Amino acid sequence: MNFDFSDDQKMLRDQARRFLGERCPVKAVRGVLEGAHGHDAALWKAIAEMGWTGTAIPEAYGGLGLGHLELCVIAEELGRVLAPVPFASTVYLFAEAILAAGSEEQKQRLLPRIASGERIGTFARAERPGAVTPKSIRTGFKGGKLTGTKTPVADGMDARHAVILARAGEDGGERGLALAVVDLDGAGVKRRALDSIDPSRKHAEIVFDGAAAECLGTGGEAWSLTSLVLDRAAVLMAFEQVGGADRCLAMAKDYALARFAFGRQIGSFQAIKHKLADIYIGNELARSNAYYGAWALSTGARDLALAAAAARICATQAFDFAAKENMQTHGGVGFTWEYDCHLFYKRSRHLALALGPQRVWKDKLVNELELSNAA
Amino acid sequence: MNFDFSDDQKMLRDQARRFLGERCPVKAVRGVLEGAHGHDAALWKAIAEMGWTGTAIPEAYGGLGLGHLELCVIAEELGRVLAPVPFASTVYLFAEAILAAGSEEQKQRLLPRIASGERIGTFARAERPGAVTPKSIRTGFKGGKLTGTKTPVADGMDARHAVILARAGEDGGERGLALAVVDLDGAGVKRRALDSIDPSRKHAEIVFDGAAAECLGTGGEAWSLTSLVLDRAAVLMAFEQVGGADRCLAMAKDYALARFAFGRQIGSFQAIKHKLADIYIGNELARSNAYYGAWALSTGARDLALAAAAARICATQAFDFAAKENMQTHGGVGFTWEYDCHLFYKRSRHLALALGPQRVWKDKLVNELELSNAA
Amino acid sequence: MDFEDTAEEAAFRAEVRAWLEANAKPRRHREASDAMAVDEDRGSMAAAKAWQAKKAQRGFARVTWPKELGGLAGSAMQQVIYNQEEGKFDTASGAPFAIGLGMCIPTLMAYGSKDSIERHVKPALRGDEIWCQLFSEPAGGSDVAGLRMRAEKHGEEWIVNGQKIWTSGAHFSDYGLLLARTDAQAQKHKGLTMFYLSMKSPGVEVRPIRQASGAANFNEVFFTDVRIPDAQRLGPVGEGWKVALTTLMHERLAVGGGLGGGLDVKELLSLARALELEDGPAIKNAGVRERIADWYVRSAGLKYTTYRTMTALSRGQQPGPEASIAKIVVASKLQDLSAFAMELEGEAGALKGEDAPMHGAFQMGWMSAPGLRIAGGTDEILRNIIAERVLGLPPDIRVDKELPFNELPGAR
Amino acid sequence: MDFEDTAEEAAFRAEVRAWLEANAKPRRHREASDAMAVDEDRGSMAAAKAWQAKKAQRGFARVTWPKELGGLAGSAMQQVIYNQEEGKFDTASGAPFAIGLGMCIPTLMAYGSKDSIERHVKPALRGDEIWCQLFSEPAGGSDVAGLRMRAEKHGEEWIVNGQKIWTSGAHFSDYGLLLARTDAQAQKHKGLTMFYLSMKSPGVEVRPIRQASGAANFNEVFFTDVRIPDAQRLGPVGEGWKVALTTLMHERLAVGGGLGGGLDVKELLSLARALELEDGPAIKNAGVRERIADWYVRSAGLKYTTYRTMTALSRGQQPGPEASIAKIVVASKLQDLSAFAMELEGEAGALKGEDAPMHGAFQMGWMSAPGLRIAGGTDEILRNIIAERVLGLPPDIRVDKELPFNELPGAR
Repeated sequence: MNFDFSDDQKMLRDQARRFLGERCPVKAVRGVLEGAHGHDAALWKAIAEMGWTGTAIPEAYGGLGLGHLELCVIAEELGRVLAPVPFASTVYLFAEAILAAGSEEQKQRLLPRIASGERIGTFARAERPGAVTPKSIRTGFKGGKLTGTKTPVADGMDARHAVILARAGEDGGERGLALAVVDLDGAGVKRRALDSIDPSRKHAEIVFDGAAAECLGTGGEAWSLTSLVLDRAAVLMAFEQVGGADRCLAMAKDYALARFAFGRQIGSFQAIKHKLADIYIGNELARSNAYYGAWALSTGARDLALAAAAARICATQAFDFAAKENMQTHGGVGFTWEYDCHLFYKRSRHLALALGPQRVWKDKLVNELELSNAA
Repeated sequence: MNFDFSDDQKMLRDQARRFLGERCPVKAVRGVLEGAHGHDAALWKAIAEMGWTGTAIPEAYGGLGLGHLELCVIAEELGRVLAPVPFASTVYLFAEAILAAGSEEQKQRLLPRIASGERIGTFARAERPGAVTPKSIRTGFKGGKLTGTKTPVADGMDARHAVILARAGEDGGERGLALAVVDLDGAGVKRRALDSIDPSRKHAEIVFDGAAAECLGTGGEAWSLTSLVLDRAAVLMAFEQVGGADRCLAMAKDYALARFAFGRQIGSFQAIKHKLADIYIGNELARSNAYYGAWALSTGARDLALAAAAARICATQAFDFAAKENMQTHGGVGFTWEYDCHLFYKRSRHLALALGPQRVWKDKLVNELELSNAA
Repeated sequence: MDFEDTAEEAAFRAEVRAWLEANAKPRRHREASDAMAVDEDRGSMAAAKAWQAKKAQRGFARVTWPKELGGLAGSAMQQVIYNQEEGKFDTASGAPFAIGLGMCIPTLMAYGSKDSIERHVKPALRGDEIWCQLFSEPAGGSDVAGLRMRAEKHGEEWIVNGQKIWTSGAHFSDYGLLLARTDAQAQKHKGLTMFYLSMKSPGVEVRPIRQASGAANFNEVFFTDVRIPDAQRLGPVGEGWKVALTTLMHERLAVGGGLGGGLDVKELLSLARALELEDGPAIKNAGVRERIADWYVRSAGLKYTTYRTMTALSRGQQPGPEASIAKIVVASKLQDLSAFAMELEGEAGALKGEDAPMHGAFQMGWMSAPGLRIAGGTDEILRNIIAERVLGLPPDIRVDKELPFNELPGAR
Repeated sequence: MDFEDTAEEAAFRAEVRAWLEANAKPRRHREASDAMAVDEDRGSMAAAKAWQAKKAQRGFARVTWPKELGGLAGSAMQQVIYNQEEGKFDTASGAPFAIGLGMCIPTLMAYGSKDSIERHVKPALRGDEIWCQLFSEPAGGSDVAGLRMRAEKHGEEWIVNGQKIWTSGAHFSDYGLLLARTDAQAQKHKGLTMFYLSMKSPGVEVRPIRQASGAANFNEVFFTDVRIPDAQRLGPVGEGWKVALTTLMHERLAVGGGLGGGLDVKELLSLARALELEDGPAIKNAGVRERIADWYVRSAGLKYTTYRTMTALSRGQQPGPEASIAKIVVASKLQDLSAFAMELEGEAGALKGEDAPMHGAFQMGWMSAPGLRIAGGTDEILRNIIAERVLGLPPDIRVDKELPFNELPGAR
């Protein structure tokens, strides 16, 4: 039984924690939260110089060629400090999509610039409120041209490249879909910044009016390919959520020890003690599910979809609960702009909504259970 | 604003509480729980002598001709003491069904014997595990003869009369259904006692093999009639649940004051204080919804279905929570046969499952919301 | 059981209604998307003061107050009836005056000199003078009596230094009700004294607090050598806690409702009708329906609980403790229901304001819910209150009652 | 990351497996409907003792114990491996010996005389002698140290009077580990002393306790002038609490799993597949699917938490505190999942045993869940333990530490 990260991976985690402790203090997050920029460019540059953007990209394409376990370790630390950078959009989604479906030429052309941090990428699915389903996709991809609107697109203002889920064929369902790679600086692309609940991670509306784009992967597989990319991203994002939830518990605990009311540390009241115990329980369950997701991701196990859904659901629930009860534990000051609680509260919801809501993942999880038990 | 019971109704409540305090101690409940009989015959007789079985039955049919508000008041007290009698089956369901759909002759013949307590009645819908739907009804009612099996039937061993939801026509759905009144002592009826989670309220399997039965109401309306009867019964049963939940809170509170641990009353620990506060909150919400249900029932208001569903759902949730957390508050002894906590725990589940599970009522509630908002 | 007025109530309601029709416009139907707006100031302060003056002139500003103080010597139920009827009209908000008239002035009435009452009650009732309440401090939130603001007697004056926090309306208030520590050697609850002062006094500085939501509904108030005449002391020196309990008791008398900005099941229903999920309209999804039902029964339960409370008032009884459950239920429901709605909205749920569905109503609700769970008593404090005052369970073990305040841990 | 054994572990596993294949039959597939059965004694006591003797002979009865005491001086991981492998075979249950070998004998090893260790360890290991633990009392449940059983010294003997409760296996035990109060004037935790005694001693009376479920897995044990030689005292007089902490520490070392009789999501899935709801198969209902997913992630989370704990063991580290969360999660899940399943079953959910769907498995689970939430530490005590031992939050305010025991409220 060896269900834990290796010593090397733990060293990487400690290194990442030290590095981010210095380079990504809360004021960096506030800088982006209150500023006009979509991310902290200096931090992004530093992260790229560490090679993190290329962690799981093969050396042949300019990456470090490490595995996804190393990426999980980094993700947890990025989540712990709420790093205001387009890491998820670029690394978990765009790069993974190119790796999974790109032609050799596309990989050669795109991945090195991602690995180096020179370029930011994203993945655009949604077009309107509600569920993203094969039928809901209206953006057209015909004759190498994209036409339609994607909204909201995470990091849409900062990204240079995007993978677009679009409709290529006449079929109104799954089989009519295709994935297109588009240069967002190209002609026929208009972007508009949108207000986000977590302004440290911004969104955009992107309007395509005959923008030139290239096909990614073979048509007809676009939906299952998207689903695969989301599974892989879900595991990585679960580690960000676990990192954030962990930090919330630490904040709540520190405050409960330092704050006095009625002549006692508030951490001596069972209402607070049991609340924090419940946060701890949720975090432990989330961490364990995330570990299994990491194993499935790194080994390409057959039950990746099940593991990813479990990691996603459990981590979302844990971070949601930890973030809101951390705020509650702090009382009045926890609701002020000055204290950091709200940064985690906002990020927890941002991550809960990225990659699609719990409902979708729960349905997917049960689908997988039905298949596995059908055997 | 006059959203409370009248002084007369409150007098009736106090009288009922005193009466049941004397005539229905816990050992009466245990007597039925551990015995072979389906109910406490002496208590049933006494209750009938008080006229309660005929509370809402018009004087013309041998009842007291009081309203349903009076019946609600009595129901709450019966629930408070877990009265081991077939009151719900006989009064909320059988009598209400006859009142709602019976012919003048049927009312003349059946209701006086119900009002006097001489006869016990019940209402049988279920035939197998899962949902009771128009399609799920297989029991046939052709040429005045019933053929098929109903299980489980509450108070099925003790009842003399039953209203049976059966299939009369060829139509496999709602329109093929009919309600039949059958004498369970007649030929072609076999009954078998079943084991119940709450043996103080027993169930039976009833097999009909060409048993003679008469039609209740006009064919085709059987399903909506059943639905109406269930709405009315749900309000009354909600009061039983509120009474039971109230009693659980009182038990938990008394124990929390009397029991010492770590040199303190356990009621001084926030874990217990907040648990009991949550029970109180649930009970208050349930009581208020039940009151509105009572108003709708007694006035035949258009939103009876909505009011009944809300009363049913909220009272079920309150009694479930109060019963299980009362047990938890008592700790080890709460889980012994000797202490009374388990009697309430079992009854809470019995009532939660009678009249159909929460899921069905929630769906019905939202249907009503859709209709009312559609306006 | 019915929802009808008694004859007297009906008569009063007619009176109120006639007056409102003569003096205000009926409220236009409010969109779900504006649901949060009810919390906010409808119209400017000038409009608010003008409307308040009108109400005061007719005696409707505080129905229950004695006639000589500008009220109608009416019943609590009559006050409720007035509020119900005013709610149907498009009037300026009475919010700026709520704390002064609801808490500060009743305290002044109970402990103030005849002169101070004559001087202050009517201007406050007319809205000419606005009052705020200065109790909470950084060191004393849930534990109000833990406050540290020092007041020292110099001749006929007190000199006050320290900081207050969470003061609503301090920036537009003329007077403040101030609880300060006059003896740090005395036991925690015995060293406090109550005063009132002009917010224009030299040394008083008001700074808005920016909330997590971005809004600023509260203030910090800093006191530097602020001088208060001893004549503005309410109650004996050292008895401030007893006076404060009167104030706080008045706070709890308010009948619930309107909490949470009215964002509730109705709005969730409209959203669920509008959105398409994987398997069709959200409103047809069994999971969505169960959640709607769960929240509906809680909202309905609270609504009918309020009816029960009003019935008690209508029968001249004290409102029961039912009212105390409202905020606990509403705040968590608002938080959970909003988060759920955001998930129905999908990725668009991560947007806010006009970029989000329904003008960001649910995002606003989700962002304000944590404040609602804390302000005016945290969930935890309210559960303690229910357990102790309603159920009669023992208080928490107190370690801070016997020691001198300045020897308490954390008070150093 | 992988789930493979190290070379050493693999070798040990092979050894264990070979021995089991030679000495037991592989376990047949167990139906969901038997899920609760795993809690119960598989086969008679005779069979249990025979199997225990076989294991003891081979050293597998307690892998981690020193060779001279009948163990293999193996690692905790090796014990886990043995348990995993034995679980795949249809052997008699080791349950009757668990408390003795898991708690009582380790305490004896730590505090007993050389003679007593030689006399008792091996017979217990072989299953010839069964031990029970006599700590809890009606007056001391969550608060074990609140016990009142009096032990008075007369010459070289102690005379014991009082009552114990919640004693598993007392009716088939040969010896008992007994915590009693030897000084009522001393402070609560300082007046206790630990003994062991023969359950056959005159004056010991065992009565089964009937549980709410109808089963009787526990006993009350009454002591009337029971005489215990001073030589059977473990540790100094008045130091019983310190000794008891050793015992309880061993209780918590057990790695989770198997809790709740194995009734879990798998069984709920089979039920949901089998049942028809209003809108088709239950498994297709969105509300049902959400619940299944919610419970699955908790079960999976616990399973992988156990893997993490085993990894720590495998690396020779102490198991982390993760294990402490298992019972809190499992007990409430069992209660909620069972109640939900009963509602899926409809009116038939109100039946039990063979009359209920799936042989009443969910009814049994629902009926046993409240016990699981209480036995071996209530949900509330376990949350305190996590808050204090894992998170390092302060203990509750204690009012019972300084006073003499007989002056404590409630101890009178």
